[in-house]
Amino acid sequence: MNIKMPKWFYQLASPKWSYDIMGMLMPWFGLAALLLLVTGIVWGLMFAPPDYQQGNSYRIIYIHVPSAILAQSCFMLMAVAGIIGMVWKMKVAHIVAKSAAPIGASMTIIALSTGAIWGKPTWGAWWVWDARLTSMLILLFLYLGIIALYSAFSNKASGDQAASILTLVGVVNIPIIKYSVEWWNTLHQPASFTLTKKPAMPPEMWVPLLIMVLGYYCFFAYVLMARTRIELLEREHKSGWVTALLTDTP
Amino acid sequence: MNFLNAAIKRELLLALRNRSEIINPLAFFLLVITLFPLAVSPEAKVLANIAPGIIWVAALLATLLSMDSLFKNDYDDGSLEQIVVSPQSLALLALGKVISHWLSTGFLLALLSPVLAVMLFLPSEAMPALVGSLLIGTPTLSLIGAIGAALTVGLRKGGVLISLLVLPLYIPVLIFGAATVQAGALNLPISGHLALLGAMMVFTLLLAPFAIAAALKLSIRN
Amino acid sequence: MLTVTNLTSERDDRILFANLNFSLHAGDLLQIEGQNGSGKTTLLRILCGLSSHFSGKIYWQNQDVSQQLPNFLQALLYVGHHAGIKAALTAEENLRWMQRLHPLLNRCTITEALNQVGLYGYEDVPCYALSAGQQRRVSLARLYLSSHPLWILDEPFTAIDKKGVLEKEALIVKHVQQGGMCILTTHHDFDLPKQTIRRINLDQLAHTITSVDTTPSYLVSV
Amino acid sequence: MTPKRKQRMTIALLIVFGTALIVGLVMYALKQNINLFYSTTQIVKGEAPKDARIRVGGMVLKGSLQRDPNSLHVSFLVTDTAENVKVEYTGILPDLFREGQGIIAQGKLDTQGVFQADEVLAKHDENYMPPEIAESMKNAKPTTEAKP
Repeated sequence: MNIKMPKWFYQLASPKWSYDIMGMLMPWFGLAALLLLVTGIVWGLMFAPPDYQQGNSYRIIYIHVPSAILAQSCFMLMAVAGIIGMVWKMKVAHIVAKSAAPIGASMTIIALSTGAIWGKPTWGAWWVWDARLTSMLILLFLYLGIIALYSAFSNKASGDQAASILTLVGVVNIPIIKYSVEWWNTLHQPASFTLTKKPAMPPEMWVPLLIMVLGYYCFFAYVLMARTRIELLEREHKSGWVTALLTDTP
Repeated sequence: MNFLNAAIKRELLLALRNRSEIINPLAFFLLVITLFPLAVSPEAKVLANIAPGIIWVAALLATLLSMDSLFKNDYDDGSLEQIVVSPQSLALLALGKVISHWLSTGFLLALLSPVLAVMLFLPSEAMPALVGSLLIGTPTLSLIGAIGAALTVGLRKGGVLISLLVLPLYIPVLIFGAATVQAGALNLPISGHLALLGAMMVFTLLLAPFAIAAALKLSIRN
Repeated sequence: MLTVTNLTSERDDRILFANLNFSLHAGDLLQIEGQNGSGKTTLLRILCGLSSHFSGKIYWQNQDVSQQLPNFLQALLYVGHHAGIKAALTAEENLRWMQRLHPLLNRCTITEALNQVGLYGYEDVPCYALSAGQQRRVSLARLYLSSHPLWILDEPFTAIDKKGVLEKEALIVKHVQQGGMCILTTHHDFDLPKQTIRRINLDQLAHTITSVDTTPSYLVSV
Repeated sequence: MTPKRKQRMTIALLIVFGTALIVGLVMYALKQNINLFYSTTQIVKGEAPKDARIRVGGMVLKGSLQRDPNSLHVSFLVTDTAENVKVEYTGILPDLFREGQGIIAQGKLDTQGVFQADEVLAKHDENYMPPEIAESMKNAKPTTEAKP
């Protein structure tokens, strides 16, 4: 497959270039994440009004929903990175996918545990075998499988490819998993945010939520870039630019 | 297609020469089912209730158990290398291997399942659903399992890893497979369930051979 | 016909060989020499497309191999360490499968080939009942069957008695004289005109190379 | 390169045919009610199987909740605004359970057409609002529906 891509795309393939670009972007994302997360959490936990039914317990939404969104976005990102890595033989894409996996797994764990804490007062159970919960649990298993596969290969390039294949298979399966468990049992409420519909909450509730989601994305980007840069250094430790980098900085 | 045919024949011949590969999953299936009346309760009502789930879980585990060796021997003795350096399609060969694997595990499990259903007091109305769901569902299990087996064939400790990679992907098949049997036991129509299992089978049949071939190439070139 | 440029292989942070250049024409024999672990097998596997641990280009008939893999594989016969012989199958069944994989294994019948390697009367014996040397002969019977232009043989003479070695050497010489190409790892001297034999010593290569960037491309002398 | 093109054609045809088959099978399956979820109207009409563990969903009818003072036994009516079904349950109800709230009950229909639930789950929707607004909305629209 040979599809012509714009120039920046090929520059991304160069480890040094992407290392530098990420180094430039990282502080901005870190700052944005800090501002957004602090604003969102203070607003959401202290100033947003309580819910008419759930009272204050609904406030866990400000942690729960963004991490659930991130958990899924992260998997999509890994699948896209996997395709790019396989089709254009781009090492950096594989490294991004590998660095993203543990972050996605952590987000899934956060979503599951905050969901359990939220579920107890509202549904009356820590855990129910409901569609959303079950498919998130399966997502966690997929993440764990991918991470295990990365570490099972002593040769990193092979591990990258193997994990990409598994990610792609997993991404094909996610709609099926969702569909199957949805037909099987349903309790969880529908999505709070959709692109097409107006949010079913007043602004003083959803604006902090939106801020939190954006903050999570910035935080995710920040951590992802940090992890990617470390992995880049590790894999390229013999190449000229890393040596130069290490000798230049005292 | 000729090549596919030849590949299936060769694998079946190999399985016949090495019968433990056929017998082990069946014996495992039988043994696991036997454990439940002993551990849960020998009461007919209780067993009939959980029978669809147990039989399906046992069939799934028996398939998974046999997955580890699917490509291992070929990898170790150089047969896989010979296929990769031949002009024949690796995807087609992988498909042939999976089909013969299914014939020697899933297919036989489905044939054996009525006996186990009787042991677990599953109502006789559920028999067609049980056999039908296993016949349509287990090929999907073999296909997905083969992806995991191909990814881990070159690794020293691949066996445990396969379960971790493959089990999450097995869940939809398990849900619909067991639901088919439950519906059958309640005398409800099962055609909808079987259609879904069929859709999943066709879907994996279309995609899995390519994933298996890519994974095998990767494992060999590692 | 077969041209290799700037071939570099690195395994576990160790450079096996770097900037290897050679080309092989019809009627050429290439001997790869070196100590254990010097990368002989890796080099052969790279040439066959069985390893991805390399950089550089391989051309077959002036075209990049990766662009026309089926064409290249059509012309290639590879006999590796692991013979790809199934112990549960007989010599004849094994060779029949090889013929399925490689359409160019058509020079003579399987019976003739087995006669040539001295396995007359062993056609129907399962390979696990044969000795290591006999199993190796089954695998080398392919050389008699083959009309592939390019042979790549990894230590073809291990576990074979003196008489067998002489016969195989004669066979390789005949193959090369008839315009075939052969790449193999062995120290044997072949009865061929000097200009058609090329040697690559990977030990010498490894000693002359200190770093990938500074070494000029190493050209193998005739 | 005819054999190669032929092979590609076969693969393409197989994919098209397979996709059509998948779509057909899924469409067929969707027409069947396979998740055993029934609305109260369907239950009243007798479409739900007896003796099977099914699920019923709907709103708890206002003023229909009866608690047994000596046990955890409760009974209430579930409605989809057209038909009502009586549900009986013994156990602790979730906090969100209240009249006018959407619930899902799992259990079996008995011979009198009463739903014997072994599990009652409060389904809370994606709507969140401050109590004042909920109050004002309730005053404005006195229905069984708590959903705005």
